[in-house]
Amino acid sequence: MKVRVTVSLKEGVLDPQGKAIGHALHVLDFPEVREVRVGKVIELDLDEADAARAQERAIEMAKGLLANQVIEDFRTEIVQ
Amino acid sequence: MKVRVTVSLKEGVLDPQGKAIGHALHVLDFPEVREVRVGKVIELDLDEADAARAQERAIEMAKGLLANQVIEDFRTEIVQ
Amino acid sequence: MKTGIVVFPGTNRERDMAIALHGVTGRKPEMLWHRDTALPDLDLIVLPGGFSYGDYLRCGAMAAHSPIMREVKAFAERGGHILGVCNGFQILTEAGLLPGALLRNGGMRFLSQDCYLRVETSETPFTRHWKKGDVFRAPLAHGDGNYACDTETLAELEGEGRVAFRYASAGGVVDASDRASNLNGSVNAIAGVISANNRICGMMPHPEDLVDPLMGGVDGKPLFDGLVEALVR
Amino acid sequence: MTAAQKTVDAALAREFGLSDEEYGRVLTIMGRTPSLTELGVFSVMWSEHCSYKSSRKWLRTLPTTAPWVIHGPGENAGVVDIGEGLAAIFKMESHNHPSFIEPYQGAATGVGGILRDVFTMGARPVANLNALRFGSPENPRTRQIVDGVVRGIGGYGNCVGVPTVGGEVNFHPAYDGNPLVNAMTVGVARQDRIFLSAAAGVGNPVVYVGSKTGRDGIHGATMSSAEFDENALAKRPTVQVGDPFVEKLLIEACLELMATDAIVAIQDMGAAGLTSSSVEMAGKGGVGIDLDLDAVPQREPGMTAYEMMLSESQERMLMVLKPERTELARAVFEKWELDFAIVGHLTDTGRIVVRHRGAVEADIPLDPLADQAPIYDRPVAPLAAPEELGPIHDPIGLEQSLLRLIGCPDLSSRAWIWNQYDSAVGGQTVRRPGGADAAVIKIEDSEIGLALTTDCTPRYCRANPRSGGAQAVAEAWRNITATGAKPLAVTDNLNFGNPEKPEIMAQFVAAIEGMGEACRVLDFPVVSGNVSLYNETRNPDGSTQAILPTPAIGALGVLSDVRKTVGLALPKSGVLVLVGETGGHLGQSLWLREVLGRETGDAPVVDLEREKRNGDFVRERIAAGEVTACHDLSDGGLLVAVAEMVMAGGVGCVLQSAESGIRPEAFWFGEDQARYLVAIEGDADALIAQAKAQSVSARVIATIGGDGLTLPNGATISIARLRSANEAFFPGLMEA
Ligand SMILES: Nc1ncnc2c1ncn2[C@@H]1O[C@H](COP(=O)(O)OP(=O)(O)O)[C@@H](O)[C@H]1O
Ligand SMILES: [Mg+2]
Repeated sequence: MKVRVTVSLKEGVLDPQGKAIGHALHVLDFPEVREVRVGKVIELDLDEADAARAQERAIEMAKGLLANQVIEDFRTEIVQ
Repeated sequence: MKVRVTVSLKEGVLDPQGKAIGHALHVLDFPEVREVRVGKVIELDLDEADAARAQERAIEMAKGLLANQVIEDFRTEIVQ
Repeated sequence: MKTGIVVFPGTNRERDMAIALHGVTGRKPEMLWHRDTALPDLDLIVLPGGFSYGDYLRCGAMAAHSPIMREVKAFAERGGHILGVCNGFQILTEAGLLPGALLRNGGMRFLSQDCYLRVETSETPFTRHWKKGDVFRAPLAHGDGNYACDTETLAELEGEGRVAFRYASAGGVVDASDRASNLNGSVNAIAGVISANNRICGMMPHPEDLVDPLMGGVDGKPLFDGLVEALVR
Repeated sequence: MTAAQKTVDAALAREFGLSDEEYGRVLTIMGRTPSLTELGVFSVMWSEHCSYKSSRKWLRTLPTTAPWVIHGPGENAGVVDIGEGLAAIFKMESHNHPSFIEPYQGAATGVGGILRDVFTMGARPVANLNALRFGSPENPRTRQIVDGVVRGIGGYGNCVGVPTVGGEVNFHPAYDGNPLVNAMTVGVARQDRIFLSAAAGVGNPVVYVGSKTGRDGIHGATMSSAEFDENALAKRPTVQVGDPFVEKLLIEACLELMATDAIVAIQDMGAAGLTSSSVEMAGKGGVGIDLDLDAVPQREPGMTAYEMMLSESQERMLMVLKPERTELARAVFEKWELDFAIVGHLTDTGRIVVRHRGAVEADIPLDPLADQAPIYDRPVAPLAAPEELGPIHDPIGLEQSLLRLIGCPDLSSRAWIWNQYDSAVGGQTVRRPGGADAAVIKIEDSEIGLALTTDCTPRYCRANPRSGGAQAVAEAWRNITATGAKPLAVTDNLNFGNPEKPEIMAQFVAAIEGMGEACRVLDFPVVSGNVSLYNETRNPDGSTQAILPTPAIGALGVLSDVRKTVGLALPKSGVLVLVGETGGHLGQSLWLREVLGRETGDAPVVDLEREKRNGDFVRERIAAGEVTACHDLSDGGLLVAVAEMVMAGGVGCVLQSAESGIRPEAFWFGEDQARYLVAIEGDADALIAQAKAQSVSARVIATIGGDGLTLPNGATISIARLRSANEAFFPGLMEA
């Protein structure tokens, strides 16, 4: 089973990377860019046939390691 | 319009991050993890009401800046 | 004073730290391996700088889950003294031993240069050899040193006098919005913080790299001298 | 059609970069049509990169010995005696083409590769340097390349924890399509614990350690154009991705194992990975080698023998172990969480035999593979004479000239670059970038210091390759001398265009002659190096643009007491003495280029006897403790050097008027060689008398003090103004 964990900075936490990209896009002539937020996607290939169980485990992994809940939120989804 | 650009390493390209994370998850007692690949999500808030046009612009941004096409693939999707 | 330095895969400033500690204590620090599950008798544990686990995922995240960190936490609970520098600071925050997090530098580049630090309190074993308001020079070398925390935590740190060091100009002026002194964009120009019990200190710059005139100065030495004075049994 | 299904014939050999004549030789050696894997092995071993077929003849003319040289060229890196039973091990290598394709990974893996060349010999890497040439700052691609290359070098070096302490940077339109990234690593080992690559001991296990093998860089080793089916190419880029974290573990694990007696021979897997490492180890040891590819740790499923033999996956090493120590070695690598696999053993057949999935995929006799490798004596055209200097006039005066020069791309502050490199990690950096003419590091637990530099002035090399080659060596020698260190040896990185063109060969040959002569006179042998040819781009109109000839020199010197070293920062008081003769040579000078917009004239003359005399004098005075600061004169000449010392020290000085009989701009900005500025706080008259006694010319040029640089006409430029002129270029180019 493949599970995708998307980790993004909590709202309210300043995103230096997003800010820098936003700036660069303006310079490159994309004036329509209002805001940019950057996150991570972690694709897990799990040896687990049961989707519910796979997602549960992915949530445990996210809480345990993949996301720093002081600054980050995450969501998980089954890809396949 | 919000567009999400997901950037991931091309197949076959070494993903040092994914490798290290996979290893750490094993140590943390997630033996079911077979492979981990890490990518980026870039959420763009665009001042553009037309979805098709927004996506088109996001693709231009991805090609121009967000993705390094020598080693990365990307996909875009309208979020809202 | 008996000291131990934790070595994780990817740690790379353990030798610098060992030289600094050896210099002030006269004895070689113990090198502690990330997989160790027991600690020798120690007065101070240091988490040095480097790129534990390549700094992949988040700096310090994977190291914070190493077996030895269970022992380090128990040591902290027993009231032990811990210093985390650079990656060591990041690990302490990831392990929950210090509040906050270190984000990507504001300018999005790795920074390696001297900075100036203003000492914000002399009431800790780490800062007792300075006076409040003293300014000293320290090399910094990091890509993710941009200190961040939520507003309550910030109020708590400031209210309890737990900011140990702030980035400042050479003349001692702190201005968080000034990128020339607050190089990485840290909130309130925070460069180092202290735990509530005053026994755990984390900081981004490297005092251990400035303890010998030959290497450009001894600005970092008071930190180690102070620790020796406070911790020698 | 996939590679495995291709028929091996002369056409395929041509795609693989082998000429028909070379392919004919392969057929003779094999006595049959080679398999695809065998053809791959021949093509990489006989590539320019691995065989040095165009350059070998000329490289042999370089001096390589001295009493302090322990290992010269031929090993993974050069080894010199630095005293106290210690050796410095160093080499420089290029990653030019990969850095153009993917600047970050190209530069990063360049650093990774040169680090492995050094720690494979048993040395702990203690310093990195990098010599960079970029295209015109006006070219939009330049900015991206600078950004990626600098991030890549920092990203790798910072993570492995080796301080990046120096280097050099030039900009010129000739590098628009061919940036140069030359990386140098210096390591230190005990002389009795140096590891070589010659395999020995029939039956001994051949062990693979480090990262797994993927399909990285397979095309990179064999050919420059796309050959395989298009889809596969799109999905499998040839770019190698570096993993500095694994490299750091590999350094620690190798050094840990090297403290035991387990290793018989060891070699990193560099270009052409498993092929070149196994062929070279067995070939040097005069033994055969059997490889079992099924045992090779693989990152991707379904890899063929061809792919595994040619993969350039990073962070891998090959070792021959004593059989009874295999398990000890395995334990060390498992402790560091690295792959460890026995992939073969040594034989007495004199052949390399490669097995995969039950079939013999390659079976090649090693001696002919090495002995019959092509070597070419390529035609050499007569050298073109340098362009006439042309008329000289000074339209803007000293002050404006100085400000323009110190702000120009080639002289502006490099702080933007080195501030992204960790130069202090290790706690032994005595002079960080910008602190002295050469970086100085201390050897841990000893008083010994090493002085390290890289140098080359490509515009001189274009005007006059012979003088330019000599000048690069002389400047490196001078930079080391200016710290007080004794220059010991050099490594080189010869970057040139297409050697099949006689005019490029002419540059190459003349530059080597110049280098060789300088190395001989200065007693400064070449102990390692690298050649990078074919640095040319095709213009849309079909013509080609070659880079400027760039024989980059990396050099190392030693200080027996590192505390005696001096930097370039002016002290608070004293006088500044100019050592060496000033003739006012403006040909190919930066003043000419930046003020008159011309790159004309001949390169400055390099008088090697004079270099030696003046340099030895300066070094003796530093050793005697008479000198507080020292700076050599190079790009930009005298006034630029004075300004650099002023900026470094934050202390001004008052220049005396120049009674020299030469035009002021030539006196102040001429680029005559063999010159130094020394700051003297004590008795300058005594020093000048001493100089005279040794036939060295020396004169007081300025009085130190104040907060500005006062020109002979009385005008003062404040230090702040100098600094802002000097510091603007990089942030302006990169952060706008
Ligand atoms: N790519 C680089 N990386 C690190 N340091 C560099 C780099 N390029 C230049 N430097 C440093 O900048 C300083 C000035 O360089 P350069 O003008 O080439 O010196 P010199 O003329 O004395 O050879 C030196 O300390 C050099 O090591
Ligand atoms: Mg120079």
